[in-house]
Amino acid sequence: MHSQPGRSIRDGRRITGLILLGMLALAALAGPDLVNHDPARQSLLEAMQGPSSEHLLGTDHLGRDMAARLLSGARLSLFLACLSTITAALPGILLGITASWLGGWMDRILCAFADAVLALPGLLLVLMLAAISPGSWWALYMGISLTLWVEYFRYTRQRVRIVLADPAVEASQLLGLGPGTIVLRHLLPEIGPGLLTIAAFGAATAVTAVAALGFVSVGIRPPTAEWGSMMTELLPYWRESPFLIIQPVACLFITVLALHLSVGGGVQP
Amino acid sequence: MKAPGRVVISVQALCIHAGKDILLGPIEFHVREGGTLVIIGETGAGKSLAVQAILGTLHGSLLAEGQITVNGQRHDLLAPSTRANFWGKELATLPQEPWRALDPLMQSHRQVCETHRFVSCHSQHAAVVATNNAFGSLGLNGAEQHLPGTLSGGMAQRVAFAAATAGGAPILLADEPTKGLDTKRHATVVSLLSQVPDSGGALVVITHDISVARSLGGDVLILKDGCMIEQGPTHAVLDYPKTTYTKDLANAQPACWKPAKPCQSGDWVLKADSIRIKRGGRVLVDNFSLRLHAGERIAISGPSGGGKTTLLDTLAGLLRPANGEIQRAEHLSSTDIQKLYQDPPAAFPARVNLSCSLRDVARIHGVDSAQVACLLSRLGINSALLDRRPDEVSGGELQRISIARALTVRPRILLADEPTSRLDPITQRDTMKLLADIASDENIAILLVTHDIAMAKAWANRCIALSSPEEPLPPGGWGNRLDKAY
Amino acid sequence: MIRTLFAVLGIVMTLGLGYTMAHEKTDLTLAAPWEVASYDPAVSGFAFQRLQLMENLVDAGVDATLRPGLATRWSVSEDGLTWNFVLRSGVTFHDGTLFDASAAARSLNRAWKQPGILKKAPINNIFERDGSVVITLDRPFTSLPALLAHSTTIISSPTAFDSNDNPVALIGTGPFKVESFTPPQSLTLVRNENYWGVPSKLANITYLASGRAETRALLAESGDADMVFTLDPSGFSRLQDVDSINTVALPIPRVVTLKVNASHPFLSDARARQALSLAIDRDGIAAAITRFPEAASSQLFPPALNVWHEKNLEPLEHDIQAAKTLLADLGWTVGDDGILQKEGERFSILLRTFPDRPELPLIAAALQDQWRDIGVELEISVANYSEIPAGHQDGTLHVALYARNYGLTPDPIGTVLSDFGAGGGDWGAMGWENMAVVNALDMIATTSDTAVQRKNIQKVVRALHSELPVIPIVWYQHTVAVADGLQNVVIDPLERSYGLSAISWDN
Amino acid sequence: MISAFLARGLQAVLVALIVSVFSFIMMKALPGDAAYRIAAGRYGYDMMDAASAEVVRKELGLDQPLLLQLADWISALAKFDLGKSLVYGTPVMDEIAVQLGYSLLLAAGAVLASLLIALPVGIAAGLRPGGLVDKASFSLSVFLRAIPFFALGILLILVFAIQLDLLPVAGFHSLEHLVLPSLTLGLGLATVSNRVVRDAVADAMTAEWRLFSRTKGLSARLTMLRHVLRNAALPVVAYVGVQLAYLIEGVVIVEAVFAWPGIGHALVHAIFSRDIPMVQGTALTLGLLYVVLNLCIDLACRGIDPRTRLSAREKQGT
Repeated sequence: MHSQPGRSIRDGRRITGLILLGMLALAALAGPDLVNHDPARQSLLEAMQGPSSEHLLGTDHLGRDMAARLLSGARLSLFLACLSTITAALPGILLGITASWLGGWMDRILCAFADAVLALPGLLLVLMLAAISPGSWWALYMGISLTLWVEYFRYTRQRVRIVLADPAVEASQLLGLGPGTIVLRHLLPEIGPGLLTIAAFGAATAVTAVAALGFVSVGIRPPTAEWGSMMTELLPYWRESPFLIIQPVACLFITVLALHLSVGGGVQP
Repeated sequence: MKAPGRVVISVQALCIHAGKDILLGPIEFHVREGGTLVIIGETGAGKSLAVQAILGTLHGSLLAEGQITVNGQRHDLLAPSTRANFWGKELATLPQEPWRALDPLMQSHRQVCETHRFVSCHSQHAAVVATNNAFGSLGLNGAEQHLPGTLSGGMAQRVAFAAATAGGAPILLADEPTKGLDTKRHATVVSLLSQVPDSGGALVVITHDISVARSLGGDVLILKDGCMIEQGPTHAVLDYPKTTYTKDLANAQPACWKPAKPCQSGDWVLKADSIRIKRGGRVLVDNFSLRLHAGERIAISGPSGGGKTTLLDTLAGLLRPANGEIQRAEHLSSTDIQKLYQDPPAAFPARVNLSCSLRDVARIHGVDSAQVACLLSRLGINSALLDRRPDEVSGGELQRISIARALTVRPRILLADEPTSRLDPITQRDTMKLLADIASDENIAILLVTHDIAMAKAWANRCIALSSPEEPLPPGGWGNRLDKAY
Repeated sequence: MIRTLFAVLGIVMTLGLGYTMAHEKTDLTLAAPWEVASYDPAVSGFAFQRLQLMENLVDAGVDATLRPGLATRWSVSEDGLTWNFVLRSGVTFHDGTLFDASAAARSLNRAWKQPGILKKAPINNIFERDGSVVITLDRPFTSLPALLAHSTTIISSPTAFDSNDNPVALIGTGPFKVESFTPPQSLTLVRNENYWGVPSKLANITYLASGRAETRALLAESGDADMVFTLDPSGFSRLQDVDSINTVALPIPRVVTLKVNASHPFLSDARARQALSLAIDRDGIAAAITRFPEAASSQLFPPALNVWHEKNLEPLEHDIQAAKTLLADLGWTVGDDGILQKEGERFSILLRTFPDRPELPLIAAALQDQWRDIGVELEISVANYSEIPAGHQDGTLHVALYARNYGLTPDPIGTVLSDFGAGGGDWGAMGWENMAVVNALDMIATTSDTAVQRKNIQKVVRALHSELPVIPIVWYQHTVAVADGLQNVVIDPLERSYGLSAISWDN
Repeated sequence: MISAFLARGLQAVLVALIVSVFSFIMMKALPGDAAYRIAAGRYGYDMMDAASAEVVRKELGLDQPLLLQLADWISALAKFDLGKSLVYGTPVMDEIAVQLGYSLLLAAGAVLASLLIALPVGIAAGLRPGGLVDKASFSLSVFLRAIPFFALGILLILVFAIQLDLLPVAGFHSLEHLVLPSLTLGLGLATVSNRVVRDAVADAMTAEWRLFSRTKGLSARLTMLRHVLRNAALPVVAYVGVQLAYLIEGVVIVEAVFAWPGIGHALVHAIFSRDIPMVQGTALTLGLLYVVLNLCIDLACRGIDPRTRLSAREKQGT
């Protein structure tokens, strides 16, 4: 009740974040049409040019328009970041709630399972999925979300245990409210902000993971533009044209920042 | 001002602002060596703000004005930072809930010892000796290596007292020192606190408990809505109140309530036959029997930590008794037993507004909103309050809303776990009266758990006293679960 | 806070400072992308050979002429079936074991049983006789000595193997011996004081395998490595501007080629392959991707393979219009999506390549873009390189992009024979067989008459040039960064040796 | 104490089983011919062809039934024999013995670096939530999080090895070489852990016991040292456990950039060349390493938090 100024600052940040996210979504939807260039069209003799009126953000190492590639990458990266976040978060949250709600053996089994998954090098999983279907993006993201769900599980389980021990939940149960209502009114509002923060970081992790996989030569098929794979692709030219590799990094930075701002700033997973 | 001597702490024109609103003040008081001042007020009257202003620990968004003089040193309240220097050495504080004020990871002995060591600047050896003495004189022997989490409320209170006073400060500020303690412990705390004026220090106590004020004596200051409405020697003010509020306050004590009439026995709704309750391998309640009748009000009283809450949960069907049997009347459905909680904010989903919580319950039980509104107005709740979240309404209001929520279900039995222990006397009286009225109007049986024997006697048709687990074990185990009717 | 951080870092660093600067510099660090993971010469022999840890019976100069190595001379019987290698005497292995014919025969026999270069020769037996190594053949094979210069035929001491013939140590005869070996990243060598030839001037060599081209360029720039092999185009152009470093780019007999499945219905006609070749902008690729404009390949064999490179051959052109016409002649019409169609089938093919050589995926992407102009849709699969021989064997391959080394041995005939001989080869022709070429190659391999060889080579080169069973794209450049102050650095285009024993610091 | 060992021991067995069976099945499920992959890994692409693949197939008995191969491996595992690398022919145990040491060194360096960065930054930010340090460290964390490890590594090389000439670029022959890779990984880890520290400290700073410690007379510094740090350390140490899993991912990239001979590198190579014993061995080692490190963290938590040691009593309600 004493934090009026603090709250308005927080609201301001949230609005900034939402506006940024909206702009990113718009850019992703409109895609390369915005700049009227084909993201795959090469012009080998015009490689690595600086920004010009023709190429707003310059051209990459194969003479492709950077702006067009970034926009086309935004579509894929954002979509897939969302997808992997959702596919990681849903099972993570559901299992987390299940484990803490049922407790006992169920809890122990799920925890042991989560621990075993964490102990299993996630890279193994991702690389193998990628190897099963070489060059396809869905296998990469499946693999990534398979390794990310544990984080949601651990957080949800830990928090939900605390919330469930609350007299408030007991009261609701006594009042005859069903599990659905309890999840909706007690659990989700409590764990929501934390989960959103994890998700914001998770989205960044998904994109940089694609970059990292590209680095060990497991990646998306050319000429697909994706921020992560663009980072890998442009790395060899970092010394000659540093502004090239900075662009996808900056895009990702803005996205993550926007996510954090719109989620409300907390960072603690 | 019965105690002569110089003024050690004096507060002048203390005002606390939040933006343009005045939350507290102006108030003014002086305490001399050997003097005691008790500040009494309803919850939310800004009593704790006064302590924080004096200490200089107010939240950054609040602004304090006025002057405070400690031991002749004058401080402008606008500049709180300098006051850290007299913490511990000039001015000690006893916190509201000592088990939260102690470092959960450090043994109690070390927490006291470090004050001796670093604040009084004793050598390590001297500090240990001083701590041992303090533990001895406070009856804390054996608790030296305990962590705060394993201390009982009373022990934690004494450890915190030892830690707070080890710096040798002549002034002690105590904020709600009896909150959550049973009647028996009140006496212990009062005697602990009165050591301060007896040894020539000055004591400032903030409480809503009139009995504490009466036992401490000294002066009293009455706050209402942040304003000082009366001040003077305790007995004079409380025995001959000048304002209606003070009069109300003095009369709100359970001892002054109209005793309840015994209830005509109807059909029983809940029956317990010689049940035994264990928790963590320890027998908390043994051989307990009870028959609760429709419309009856029964109070179970006993010291804190005696298994009262566990008993209530067992009766509510949330826990299973180790032995014995609990029966509900056959016509009772699963939601016919409802519970009221000690800490009302903890009984509501914290991040959802109140109207939403109420709507959920009404929807499940097919109660239309008009009935709920009717119920709320009967309980005297402004419907505008419902747009707020649980932590944004006062404890008394929230407890009434929780009663309304429970009544929406049309229960036959209401189990109330210390529902008023965090409320000030007037609110407590009003709430308890409301409960009593509802019980008779709706023919609901109410089982009240309380540590306040006076209230139990005054309010209930029947009282059951549980004995203290700290008392030596009688040969037959915890046998004296008397089902004693008054 | 930052200061504390640096203080702590400082402490960590001083702990690690174990260096004492020698008065005269005799140590050298070199960085290359190739990891050395095994003690087995069949697997890691290339590194042991380049680092002059182990030697061959036959050595080769930078101009690919054969010269005596551990064998002082060799001769072949009249019928061309029995080769006799006379060994150098007085040579000992690093551990003091005497080098003799039985040791050499043991090494060669092991190399022969393993997959390796000796499998390309029709060998019947390898044995020791009168202090010489004798190799008998089923058919004449004139370039056998060239195979004995290959890295898989290096000689290591019999004491380097356990009783099951598993290699357990690195013991050779070269001017350097192993001090420590941390597979797969590093080898440190010291001078072999008992070397039979001219001892090395350098006393200590550190070989660091660093898979990332960016790291290697930085190693060169910082001076942490004195010689850095195989730079990426961007790093190479950057290092050209660094004063303390000399950069060398040398054409080597490695060619980036496109393997085409000539039994694929779209690609079986030579005109289709010519059209694909015509659509490739080799100059663009050479200028923008590999950054050596002169490396655009006008024919399959690069100038470094002097006999096999034919100067007056008409260079491969870049002509989109001609390509379109050729394809139109074959009955392809442009569909609605801009992709060629014939009888309801789209001209869509899959290219397999691999990322181990970073320019390959880039060239693949360029091909994808360039072929789109003539209406050919190219999917790219960047995976393990074993997919290419596997795809060759099971017939699923369409086209594959890789860099083929025709200089594995000083004489490329072995490689050419296995690539374009009867039935084609895993890394050569697929579904393409030209009996004239097969016969010519057989001739080249068996005759010792150089005029006959030359005539047949010309025949082969022209056939490959017009029928394009593989489409050459760019010739490889071997890039090296050498620290200023190193003397007598010789870069071997055959990548057989780093020439370390001749190098010294100018003090 | 014993129960902690027991629980982790059980986890270790579970992990060992899951990892070995899982990696075996996955490797077998991969498309493509293993003999080709192994031959490729062994002989390099200049020497690798269908003939060498056939040699490999015969030599390694890849035609054996799957279950037999798996049973062989598990029975060998029970005898602590990890088998031989299909590619290099050396015992997997030997390969891992060399690489594990380097990986552990790198991991330890990374954790140390991350603590050296995250602790001061996180504490400074946590002392004044919403202050300048807090905001700056937040933005920097988000930024670093958006940079892939390899780009970060190269950036650090540029600054510390090329511009300042303080440290070597790559290699592993001296402790100096450890600094940059550790710093790269450590920075990556610190992006999140500094926020965890910050939140833990901010929580501790608003706790009632912290205020009481101050009002009973202890100075801000003493309160920090004696109470705040210890309480704030709990969530931080617990978080390090979660982080270790990410560390293993980062190690692979950093090892490649800095030419560091580690186990992550070995794992990637083994996967690419279908070296099943090597994959099983390295994955097993990484899994067990994770379990062991978590055991250490359990013990550290016990050391910090006497509550878990002293009482079997139920958690006290708030």
